[in-house]
Amino acid sequence: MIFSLAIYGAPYASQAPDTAYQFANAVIASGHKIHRIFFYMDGVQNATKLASPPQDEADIPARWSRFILDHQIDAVVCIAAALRRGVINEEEANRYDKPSSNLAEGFTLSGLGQLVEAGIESDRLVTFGY
Amino acid sequence: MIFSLAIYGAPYASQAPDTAYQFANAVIASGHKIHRIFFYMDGVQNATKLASPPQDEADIPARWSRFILDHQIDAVVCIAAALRRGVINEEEANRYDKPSSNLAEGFTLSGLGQLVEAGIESDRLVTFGY
Amino acid sequence: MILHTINKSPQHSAISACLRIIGKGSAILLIEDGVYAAISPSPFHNQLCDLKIYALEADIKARGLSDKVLPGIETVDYQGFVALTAQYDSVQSWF
Amino acid sequence: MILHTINKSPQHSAISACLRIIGKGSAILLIEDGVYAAISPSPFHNQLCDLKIYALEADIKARGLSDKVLPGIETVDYQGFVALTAQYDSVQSWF
Amino acid sequence: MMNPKSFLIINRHSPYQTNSAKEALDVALMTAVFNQKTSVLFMDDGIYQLLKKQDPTDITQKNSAATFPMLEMYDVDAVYVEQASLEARNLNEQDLLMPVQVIDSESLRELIENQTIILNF
Amino acid sequence: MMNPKSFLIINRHSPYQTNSAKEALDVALMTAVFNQKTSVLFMDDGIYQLLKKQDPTDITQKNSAATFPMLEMYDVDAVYVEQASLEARNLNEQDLLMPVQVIDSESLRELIENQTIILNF
Repeated sequence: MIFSLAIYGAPYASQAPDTAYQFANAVIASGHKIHRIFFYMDGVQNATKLASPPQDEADIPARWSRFILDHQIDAVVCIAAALRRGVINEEEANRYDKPSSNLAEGFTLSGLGQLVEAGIESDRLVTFGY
Repeated sequence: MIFSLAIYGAPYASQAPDTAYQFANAVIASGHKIHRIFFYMDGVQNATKLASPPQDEADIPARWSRFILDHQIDAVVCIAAALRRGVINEEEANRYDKPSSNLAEGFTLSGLGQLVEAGIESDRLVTFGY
Repeated sequence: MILHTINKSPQHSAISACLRIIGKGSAILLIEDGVYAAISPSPFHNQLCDLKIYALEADIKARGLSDKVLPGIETVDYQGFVALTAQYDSVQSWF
Repeated sequence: MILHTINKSPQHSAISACLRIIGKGSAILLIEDGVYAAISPSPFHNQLCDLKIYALEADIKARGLSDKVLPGIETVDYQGFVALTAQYDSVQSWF
Repeated sequence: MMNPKSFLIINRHSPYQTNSAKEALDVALMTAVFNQKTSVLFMDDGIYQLLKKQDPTDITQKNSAATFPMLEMYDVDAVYVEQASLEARNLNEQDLLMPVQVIDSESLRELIENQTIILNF
Repeated sequence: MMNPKSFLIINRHSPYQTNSAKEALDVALMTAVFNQKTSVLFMDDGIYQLLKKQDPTDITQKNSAATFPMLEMYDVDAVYVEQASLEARNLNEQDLLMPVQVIDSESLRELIENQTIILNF
């Protein structure tokens, strides 16, 4: 089966990033495919490369980056939600005249249409709410 | 009277950043002093300089920066909460080997002791919860 | 005597928690989504007569509640909010 | 037939909202703080017999509830979660 | 593209406290842009999004009701309001800023079972 | 420094779903480090922080109970649990992982009026 995931919660504000990560791994382990993981609302904070949690806590953004690269997942961060909340790549940093960027490796900024398309093209769209 | 403010909510996830900002202005307008504004928990997201909200929405972090500089406010972002959530200055970027930083002008990263000290030294500590 | 702020709608546990422990002579200021309690007779039903209840005007107006605020609830602006925090001995926030 | 996930404790409105609209033959999977409903007799009181209710094992164990889960609630691991989402026609998340 | 799916966007949260109301509506409009069959349901505190006379200028936010006319423009199929949520808040249809279909729990149960994709906010 | 103030840290939220439990406890310990008179109260879903046998390894989090022994080490004055919250959750003192003072609403009202600073989490 083809799955897509939507994640609305930020690390530390919500358990959604933990649960979705375990679920995504279980999807792969069960032999299904992941069409897309879509990060929306405060979920865009999963995609920062500037987090440095204590060594005895999970590094949630880094863990996503590895998962996305290892399994070649299409990981889309809603660009409108991300711009509002300060998660940007170099291109947007240039466009908005910002001195730096913070989008972690593996994530792509794109439009909300990618969430709807994921709903249309997947057998299951599973939401992990804040 | 001497006031301190504690802010726990992130822009868009909570109205705390709006209410606290209006309250801080009213404190000044009422002739009181602000000893410190302390950003804790998800409230650390108020201090990013990378947010680019749409033109018809308030730019909450930029608005704080101006307020802090205009009124010479001690604006402290809890360093432990901020490191976890990816809000860092250049010094921490170097220490943790991160490629960039995102702390906006006017904000200082410091320890949780600054919240307790604010409670001890101020006549009123007002919390704006998430 | 304490000023208690509440920023969540009556659907959440913040209001009932505050009402369980609030002492005589203390007051409540409804802010943000807390102002929805200002149009709903239930949460303060038994306590309205004993308690002083305020609501933040900007939040009342934002949410379209100006015509619906229950009698006995006084609205204040942000400077009124500051004055209340100064008037009471301390402020406790329920969220 | 829908699999409904609930991630909030019974103190929140998510569970009662879900119970108001859930149809026969659909099921509930308690995840995250939703698992606190698995030890509390009240929320499912009238519906336990009609509804299939699952709870996520990792969240039950994390919260110290392993010995307290009510009879009739089946625990599943993350792969069981995936299997349930495949088994039902769609998944709806309450939060 | 395949046959259109039916999307139901459920709004259970109040406006202004969080950005949920605005970001939910953006999803509803986007499903309509993709020519899907879209409907929107308000329940619990989501009802508050529909109240008349909202004016959030003093809290420096945009009116959450400002994009509602877009729902019609984009041919959104139906706007529902759960009757139980309305009653629990001491409100009625006259308090709402646009015409909606007030729906009881029984009909709601049927409506929900017939959607391909339900997105909660 | 002035005379010590009395701090009451109130925990109303569950562990794990958010970081509130950990960050509240950090504040409690910090007030103790500053030699203030500190007490901690658990009410509503905050009660769940005190349940025995928590093991969050499978959700890759730290045990929220791990720092509780620090409360004693730092001379935190008292740990209270609201009776009404305990009862509402069908729990009793035997379910909790450390000795606490179960307190009724009447005594709680008195306790709260006598604090200089109350911090809710």
